[in-house]
Amino acid sequence: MNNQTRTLGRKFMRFLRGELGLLLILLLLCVVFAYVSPYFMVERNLLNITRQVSIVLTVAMGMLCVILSGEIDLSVGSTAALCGVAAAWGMKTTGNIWLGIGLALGLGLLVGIINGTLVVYARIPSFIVTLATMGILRGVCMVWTNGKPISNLPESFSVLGAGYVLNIIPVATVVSLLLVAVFYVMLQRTKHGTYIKAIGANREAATLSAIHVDRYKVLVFVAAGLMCAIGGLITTSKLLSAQPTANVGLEMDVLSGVILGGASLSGGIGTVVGTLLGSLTIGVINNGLNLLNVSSYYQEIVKGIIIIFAVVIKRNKATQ
Amino acid sequence: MNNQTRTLGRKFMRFLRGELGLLLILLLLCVVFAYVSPYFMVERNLLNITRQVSIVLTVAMGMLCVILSGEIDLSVGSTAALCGVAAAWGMKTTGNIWLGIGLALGLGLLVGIINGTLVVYARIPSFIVTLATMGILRGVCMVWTNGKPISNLPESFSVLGAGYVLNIIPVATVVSLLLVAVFYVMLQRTKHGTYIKAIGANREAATLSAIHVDRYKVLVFVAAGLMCAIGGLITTSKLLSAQPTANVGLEMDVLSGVILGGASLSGGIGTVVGTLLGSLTIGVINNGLNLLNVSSYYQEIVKGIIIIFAVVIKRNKATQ
Amino acid sequence: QAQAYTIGFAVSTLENPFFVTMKDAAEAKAAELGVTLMVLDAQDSAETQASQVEDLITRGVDLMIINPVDSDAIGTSVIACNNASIPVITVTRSSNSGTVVQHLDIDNKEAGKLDAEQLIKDLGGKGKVAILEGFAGSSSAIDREEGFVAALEGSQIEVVASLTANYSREEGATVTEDILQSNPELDAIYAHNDEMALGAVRSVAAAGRSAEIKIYGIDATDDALAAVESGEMAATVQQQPDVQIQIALENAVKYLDGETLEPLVNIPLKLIVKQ
Amino acid sequence: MNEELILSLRGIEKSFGGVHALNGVDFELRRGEVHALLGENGAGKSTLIKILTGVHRPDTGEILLRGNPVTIADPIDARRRGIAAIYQELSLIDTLTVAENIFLGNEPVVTPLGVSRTRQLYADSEAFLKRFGIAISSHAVVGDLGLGQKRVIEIVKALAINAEILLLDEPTTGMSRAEIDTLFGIMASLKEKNVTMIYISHYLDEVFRCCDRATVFRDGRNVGRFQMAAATVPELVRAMIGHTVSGERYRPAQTADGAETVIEARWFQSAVMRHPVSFRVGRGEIVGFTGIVGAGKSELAGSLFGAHRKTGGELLLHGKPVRFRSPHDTRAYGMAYIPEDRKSQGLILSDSVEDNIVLPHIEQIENRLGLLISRKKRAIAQRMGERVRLQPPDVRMKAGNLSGGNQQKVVLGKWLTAEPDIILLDEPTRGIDIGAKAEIYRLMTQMADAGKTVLVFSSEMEELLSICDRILILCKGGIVGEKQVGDATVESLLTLALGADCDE
Ligand SMILES: Nc1ncnc2c1ncn2[C@@H]1O[C@H](COP(=O)(O)OP(=O)(O)OP(=O)(O)O)[C@@H](O)[C@H]1O
Ligand SMILES: Nc1ncnc2c1ncn2[C@@H]1O[C@H](COP(=O)(O)OP(=O)(O)OP(=O)(O)O)[C@@H](O)[C@H]1O
Ligand SMILES: [Mg+2]
Ligand SMILES: [Mg+2]
Repeated sequence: MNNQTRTLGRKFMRFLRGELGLLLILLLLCVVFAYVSPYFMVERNLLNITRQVSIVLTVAMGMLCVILSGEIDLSVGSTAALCGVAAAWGMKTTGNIWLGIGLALGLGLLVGIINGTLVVYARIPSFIVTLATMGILRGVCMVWTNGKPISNLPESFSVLGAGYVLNIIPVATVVSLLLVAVFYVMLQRTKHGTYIKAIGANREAATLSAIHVDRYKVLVFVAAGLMCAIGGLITTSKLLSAQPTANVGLEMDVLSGVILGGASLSGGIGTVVGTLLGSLTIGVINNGLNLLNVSSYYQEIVKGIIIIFAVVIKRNKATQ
Repeated sequence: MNNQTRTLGRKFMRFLRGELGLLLILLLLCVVFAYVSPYFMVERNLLNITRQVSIVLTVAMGMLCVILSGEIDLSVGSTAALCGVAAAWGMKTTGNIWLGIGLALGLGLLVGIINGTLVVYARIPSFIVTLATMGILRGVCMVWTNGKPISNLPESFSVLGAGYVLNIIPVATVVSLLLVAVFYVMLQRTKHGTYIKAIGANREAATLSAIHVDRYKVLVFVAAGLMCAIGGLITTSKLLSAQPTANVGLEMDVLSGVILGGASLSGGIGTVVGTLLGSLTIGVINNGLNLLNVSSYYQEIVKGIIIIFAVVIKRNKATQ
Repeated sequence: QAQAYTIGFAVSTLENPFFVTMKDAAEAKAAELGVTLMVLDAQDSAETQASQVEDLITRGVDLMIINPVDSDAIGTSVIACNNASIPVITVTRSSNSGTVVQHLDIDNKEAGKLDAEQLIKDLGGKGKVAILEGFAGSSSAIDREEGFVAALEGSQIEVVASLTANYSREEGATVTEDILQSNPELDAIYAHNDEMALGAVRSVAAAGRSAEIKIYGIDATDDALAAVESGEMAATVQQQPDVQIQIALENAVKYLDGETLEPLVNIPLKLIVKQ
Repeated sequence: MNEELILSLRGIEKSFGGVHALNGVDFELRRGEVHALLGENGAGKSTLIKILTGVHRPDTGEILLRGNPVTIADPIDARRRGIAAIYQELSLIDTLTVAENIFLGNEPVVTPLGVSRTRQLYADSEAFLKRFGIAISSHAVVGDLGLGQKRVIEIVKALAINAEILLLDEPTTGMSRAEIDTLFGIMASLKEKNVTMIYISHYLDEVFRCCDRATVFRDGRNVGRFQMAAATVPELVRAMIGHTVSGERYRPAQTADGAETVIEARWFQSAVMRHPVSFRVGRGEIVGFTGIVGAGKSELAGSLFGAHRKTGGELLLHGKPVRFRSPHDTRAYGMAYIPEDRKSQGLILSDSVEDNIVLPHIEQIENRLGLLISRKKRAIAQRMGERVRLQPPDVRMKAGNLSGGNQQKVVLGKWLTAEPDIILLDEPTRGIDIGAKAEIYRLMTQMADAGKTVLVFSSEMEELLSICDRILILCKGGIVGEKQVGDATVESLLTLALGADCDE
């Protein structure tokens, strides 16, 4: 009995230490923004934010797997752009939306396999592999499109990035939250998630525990590649145009969300809920500052300060 | 006797495994470029390359310390820009070059202390701290200059970035190599270097070995801040104008050099000579591809492929 | 003897369709003139551009066409060319020091002014406009802002929001979403380039406010021309990057053949609205 | 016992670079026996285990499993063949919970997509833990546990696999008699189920209690096989190290009456300690602290050294109150601390032995300009290597490549070099062989004789009885008793350590 309650209490404490702290920060930010801007706490705007973060959130799910396994993927922005270009090219060439989508997903898969293989079998640090593929894939985008956007895509493709479910909830929001749910189950509730975390926390011990370390390492890059493909599709659909220069710097936005969500760059630590909250927090800050029309010079300053405060407050909440 | 030779042999092997591999790659690249371009293997061009990498190299020395201690500094680009702006402002306001330089160094020091303090005493992951300060400092640059470059600096200030020693060796080259020498001695030959590496390799063991972990963590950020100040001074002097948008993306260039030089993002591993060779390798690739008139779209692709090959060859050299 | 010429072209960025068009035209023209062209992309970094000019000097080009990232920062590089006796032609942005044999100017302030005038006309001199800014601190963004804002003086047009979207279509779309949220009443959006304007077009359409909000851009890229034609955008300003570089290359060859050049050529700007 | 050979090895050789870890080993294992593997530190015992689990591949030689030649590709393959191991170094994941660790790579109930039945997982894990009588929650994160508790988890993890052949590499280090008895009980029941076991230990009494046969290794080859029923201790020791070691006390017990008090705790408590403690230790004394696994020995040791924030009471050195904000502050007092976990707390595994040894007192190898002299470093490290009998005696080797016992010797050497005035040792002889242990006890007594103060924290009560002057007993974080060695026996210490009355 007593044991039971202690366990529950401890569980709650652990939750507090991680996600609840961030949740409080997020709510606090929302309250502040709602106070200073009448346009913030509007259903429509809140849904808007979820659509704005949908790309980062989707890619962040893949990145979280990579980070949990102790690696990093800098190529996510280029991969997303390339997949977007491939989708647009496929749609324009074949006239079939689904072929375009399939091509994008296939390419994402391929990029993941290449990254993973170079990391695992050629034993090159993932930072270097993905730095190289980041450049290579961006170059391929540029060569493929000759540096110019591919436009005039079929209007019906815009559903993914710009459409609504029930006339109010953005499709992109629904898609990204579904993916979050899938990754939540995969990472917190299946052995695969446990294995990925184990590999990142202590690779040697994971090997000794009869885990297929190499296979899982490739797998996380494949997950990242696929999520990039979906992210690229959302971007392309939103603009109804594939930009070869799309998603430049996406890796930093995604990493920020993941790390703000409590993940550790050295692997083994991080949660889906944390990543969700981290990405939302950054989205809310961006949106709120834009609504307040804070000049771009000051936005960066204010954003930096908010992030530092958020982490400090979260930490202190945790140790209370 | 036999023992002596074996020792020497083993020493050589160890050297091979690390730096010589990269040195061979660098030489190989030079031979290839010299073969395909008559303009490459010219004294003047080679010295030029050393000047081109001098900024990255200088900042890389600071970054190496940070990486060795197990942290990361994403704010180097913004810090360098801010210090450049500060120097230009100081020179224009006081008319005295040295006051400008002093101001830049002072600011670099201050940024280092702030970053270090937030990491150590507020216990925020360095990725987040420096991501935040990256934005904050860039914003400060913009606000300070109102987004416009500060130009018309005293002509004599251009010696640092554009001048020559003995009419042929760039001053920036000399300065950066002197700094490399200083860091070489500091990191390989003094207790400070040993401590920094120990902290990065195993923080707990270092703490229990009665090393002042916190103090050294702040110190590495201070070193990074100071090197950024010098990097910013070289940039400003080279252009004889301080750009608030200068050195965007410098963190990636610097990290690439450091990691290609064999350092590990998780800390404890990395050498000054490796970083020197890594930075030079990237500089040589950039220069060679420019001389060969490789189109910029293909440059990224070729660069990525060369980097992957370089690491694979280096690894195989090492295991032979 | 034209075959013997090697001309360097240091372009500020190829991540922007405007300069991509310029590069494509340059390559076509160079082939036509029979000169060897070396194009180097500085990716919007003044520092990189300085290094690339060094490389072009090393390469021993006969003449250099520079599209500076920054007018001040390019000065030392132009002086270096002068010292190496390599003639320099600048396009789009000038150099504030050193000597160039010709400058082909695009007046970005003028471009902003043209959009502003059209906007005043379209709105009848009264209304609310939001601005999407280019890269913070880039000279084109600063000039396009200045020209636009100056031309609004005296009208009853109010700038209700001014935020950066970094010349990117994606960010243009995202920032516009936020602007639409905080401005239930908005009559126009002025973007420092067409990419951001096209992003705004998507967000405005998604919000179902296409009828009330007019969108203005600069550059006249292919997508923007189509958007103006279809009525999604109200106007864009043609700066004719292709014409500009064609003239630059022709003049380069003329100069190398011994002719003297006019120090300044103004490329005419053209406001594009629906026919 | 039947005579069927379940496993036999023929001519196994394995070398790492220049080091011959195994040099033509022949080894036979009969179904259902418990077979001891004995030998000095670095003899090659762990290497053999790792070959059997596919971590290393032999250079030459043959492995016959149930009569068929096999190659064991990796730990996954080994597990498929029914081989499981408790490794000498922990193979636990600090960031996962106890239950997740126990069933890592061996999830009992999963749906086809790999979704775990979490409740079942935790229930199963509780059941396993209960068998050990250890009060660890299945939900606890392993990184928060003490080393001894981790060892228990490691054992449970291997037992959960249901292997046919179980390899136990020094499973009892850091455990008190109470946990060891439980382990032996479980081993006996496994033996009834005809599970075959290889048991590695440096404690011969354990070997006599639980093993049927023993094979002795020396320099990577087997030098003798014994039936335990017929073997004697001196016989085994001679086979292992070539000479015998005496087992009696290392110095006469001293009383500290009248000696100057060097270290004194008054209701001292830190952030990680569950109760305040008070005690005093005088100059020239060796005082032991003992208790069962999780009793709080390591918490106390670390706290005294300033590794945890002080929350109450006072710590006095030489009669003056001190406050350590970090271990760095202990330098001024000539204090040294040998942590229990050599891998995560004691060593930088990627560095060489010599770098590790000089780290805490690197000033000794500086010249006047503050530059480090590698010649001096080598000299110091080599001298220390000889004192602790490092094997192989090459101080340029990477610490991570040494055998477990030798790593422990490096940790000891690291601090003994500093000639500290006050030394705290936490489980100092973990994994150290009989020969070297005697040498280390001699070093400790020498220090005490020279007027230094020695505090030993150990779950091994026999060890404390043979070197200490006085023993304090910890239970659930508090000091529950004190004994002069003269009046203490293992049983009396254990009674106090387990004491039901230590709950307040
Ligand atoms: N990865 C490795 N690289 C180099 N040498 C190694 C490696 N692993 C083991 N060795 C060497 O092999 C020899 C045997 O080591 P092993 O760990 O098998 O000894 P052990 O008998 O288990 O000793 P202990 O009782 O100390 O645990 C040692 O000399 C050790 O230094
Ligand atoms: N009731 C409890 N409350 C809080 N923490 C506990 C409790 N019981 C055990 N622990 C944890 O158990 C660990 C064991 O402490 P410590 O390592 O000091 O024990 P020890 O006596 O050295 O045992 P060993 O090293 O053999 O595990 C500590 O990390 C402590 O946090
Ligand atoms: Mg061993
Ligand atoms: Mg302990």
